[in-house]
Amino acid sequence: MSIIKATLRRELLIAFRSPGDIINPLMFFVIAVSLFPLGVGADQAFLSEIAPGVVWVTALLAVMLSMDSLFRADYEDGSLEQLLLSPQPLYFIILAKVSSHWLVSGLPLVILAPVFASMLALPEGGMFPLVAGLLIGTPILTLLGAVGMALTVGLSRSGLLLSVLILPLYIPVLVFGTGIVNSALNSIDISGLLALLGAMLVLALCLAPLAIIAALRISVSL
Amino acid sequence: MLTVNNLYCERDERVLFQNLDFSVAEGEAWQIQGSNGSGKTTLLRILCGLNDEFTGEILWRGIEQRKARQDFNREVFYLGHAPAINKALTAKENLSWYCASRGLTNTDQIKTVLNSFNLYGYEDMPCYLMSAGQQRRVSLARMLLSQAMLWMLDEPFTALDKQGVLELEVLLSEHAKTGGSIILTTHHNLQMDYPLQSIDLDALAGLVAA
Amino acid sequence: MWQWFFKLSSPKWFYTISGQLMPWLATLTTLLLGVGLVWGLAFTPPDYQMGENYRIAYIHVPSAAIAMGCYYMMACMAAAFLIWRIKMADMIAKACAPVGMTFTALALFTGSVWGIPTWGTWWIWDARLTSTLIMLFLFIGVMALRSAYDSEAAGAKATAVLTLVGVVNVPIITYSVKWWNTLHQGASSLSLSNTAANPPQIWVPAFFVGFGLLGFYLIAIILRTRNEILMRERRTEWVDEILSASKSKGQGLS
Amino acid sequence: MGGFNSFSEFLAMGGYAIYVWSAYAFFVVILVFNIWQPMLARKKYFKLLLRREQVQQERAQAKQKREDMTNDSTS
Repeated sequence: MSIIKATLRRELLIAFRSPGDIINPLMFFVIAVSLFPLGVGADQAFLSEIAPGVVWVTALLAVMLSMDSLFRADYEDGSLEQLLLSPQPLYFIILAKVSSHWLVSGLPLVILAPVFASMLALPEGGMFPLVAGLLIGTPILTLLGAVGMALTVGLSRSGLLLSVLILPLYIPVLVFGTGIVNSALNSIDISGLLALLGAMLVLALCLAPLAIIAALRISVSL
Repeated sequence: MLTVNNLYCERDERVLFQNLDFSVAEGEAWQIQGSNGSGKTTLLRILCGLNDEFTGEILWRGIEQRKARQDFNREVFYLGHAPAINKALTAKENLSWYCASRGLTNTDQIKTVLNSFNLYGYEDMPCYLMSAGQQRRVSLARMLLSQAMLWMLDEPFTALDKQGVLELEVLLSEHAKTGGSIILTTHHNLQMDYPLQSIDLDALAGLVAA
Repeated sequence: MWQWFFKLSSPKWFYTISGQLMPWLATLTTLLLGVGLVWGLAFTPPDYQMGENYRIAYIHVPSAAIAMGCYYMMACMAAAFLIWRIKMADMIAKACAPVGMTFTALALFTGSVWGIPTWGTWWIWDARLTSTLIMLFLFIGVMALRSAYDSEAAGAKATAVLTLVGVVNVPIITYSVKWWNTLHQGASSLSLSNTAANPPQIWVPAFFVGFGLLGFYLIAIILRTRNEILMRERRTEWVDEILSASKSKGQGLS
Repeated sequence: MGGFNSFSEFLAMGGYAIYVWSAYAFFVVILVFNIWQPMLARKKYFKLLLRREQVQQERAQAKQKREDMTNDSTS
């Protein structure tokens, strides 16, 4: 459908014209991960033990922090109103918007994660499960974050509120994401867990856009 | 086309309007009048479906507006206070997404329409480099591209210079003459060669019963 | 059936009926709680494993269950509000959040106090305690969102959407925490250790406390909902009558 | 039935007194809070409405007085 293509094109163009929105969450991820060894010490054995958790938690926070650029500009310049008045199926427009946001904020994290995981001495065997988990998990985080962002975009003081709303909902993804890595390191089969995470992604893909649309309608009516 | 029955809306202990009935037919131009804060913008947003804090009935071609959402959105154009222009994008990029969002493939028209709004040469200019008046004209260009029957315009004359105001007035009467309809709010003294009907919100206001 | 449904959605009807129901509910709740607590605290034999400490479970288990139920109730109300635009449902949902939060806090507190002699520490990442903690976060989020909105109507709708998103997540969260707990081989869960091993004298009082607490929960919800009705319907004639009646009586609490 | 042989034994809770009683104390706090808070809110709300009515009456009276005075001066 042409509206999906057009929306992807528009969002990616905007993202590449204001690269700060792409780079800042990445920089946050990079710096926050580097803080951990400084805080807990450089003991390789200990670092390798906490590596999956550290990478996942910082990736999760980075995704959440990147959400602000998803609807903020559109809300402020009125594009959101025009979007909601579009005769095209909103579900797909929103899906395209969120997907393009993931492409510029989530995907770079997935690509960068192995570098930082190996800096934290994550054993070789944990690398694929980490990346696979992030690849399936970060879109869920983006979708849920988009719901929270849509709910708070109309409010003037929304930064911390977003984290209060969204972080509890991120818990299952975190649990299974790190669980996948730890299971693999204990040589437990992870295909079932990946499938579970995949099922959660499908559920989020089906339901989150509906919640986002409802939330945007509320925010625009303010 | 658009029929409003017994519309009622209140805000902050104040009735903005009550028992509001009117019907906009093809080829009619309506102006919503009222003092500042009388709810002109609220009424327009209710009519176009952005605000649902009201009671009463809004019918689009006989069907309730909420149920006829897709048809309604296709045939209605809404211009709000905000320009709905992304400043990082060029005029052409903004408008081509707009066309796609309305399911239109008339992208070759974008250039012609921009020219008719005196934006020749600005197609590929990022919008942050344009003046407020030029940005406004990009927003207004959507009006022609939308192929909508009913135009709902909230203060369309802001930020336009004298020439722009004149051109917009001509555009509005042309739209009405060719069977289109218009509902607008404005503080500007309209000089249109077309009969204008009006809704006075000040007369419909009141205090909420204690 | 539908008539009943629409009656229930009328604030006036709710206010009148709940006012009539209140004395009965209060009496029943006091009786149940009184009997259950005295029985449970004083007249049951000690647990064969945990000694007298298990008596905390009489209040911990029902409060945790009610907190969970409260979230589901809030979600049902949110759905009713979004789908049928029943304002009454939103008022009840609004009342649910603080009540549910206090019950969650109660479950958490009693759980961790129970844990001190059992685990040697007040907090342990036990599956049930952890999911109760997350439940607390969800309630806080719902309340924070509502209070962040200036507009009552918009805040109500936004909260309803968030509640529904949360309720889809609750089972997933519970399941994930349980799974996570087994992965990390956490401590045994907090409950009446083994109902079958204990004589009925131990768990019969639990029913009394449980139903008593349920009654109390309903009272707390009704009290808050009634306040909300008086505030939102203040311009209707019947509320005006109630208000002026209470004025003539001085400080009426009827 | 099991239970306790004396009241002091009941209070001691087999050495778990501090845990059991603090849990029940918090339980009572929560119960009281859930009743007391809405009651207080209701009282406050009624007071506020009463105050509003008083203000309205005072203002109406003041207005009346002013009008009377202007009427007196013109007549």
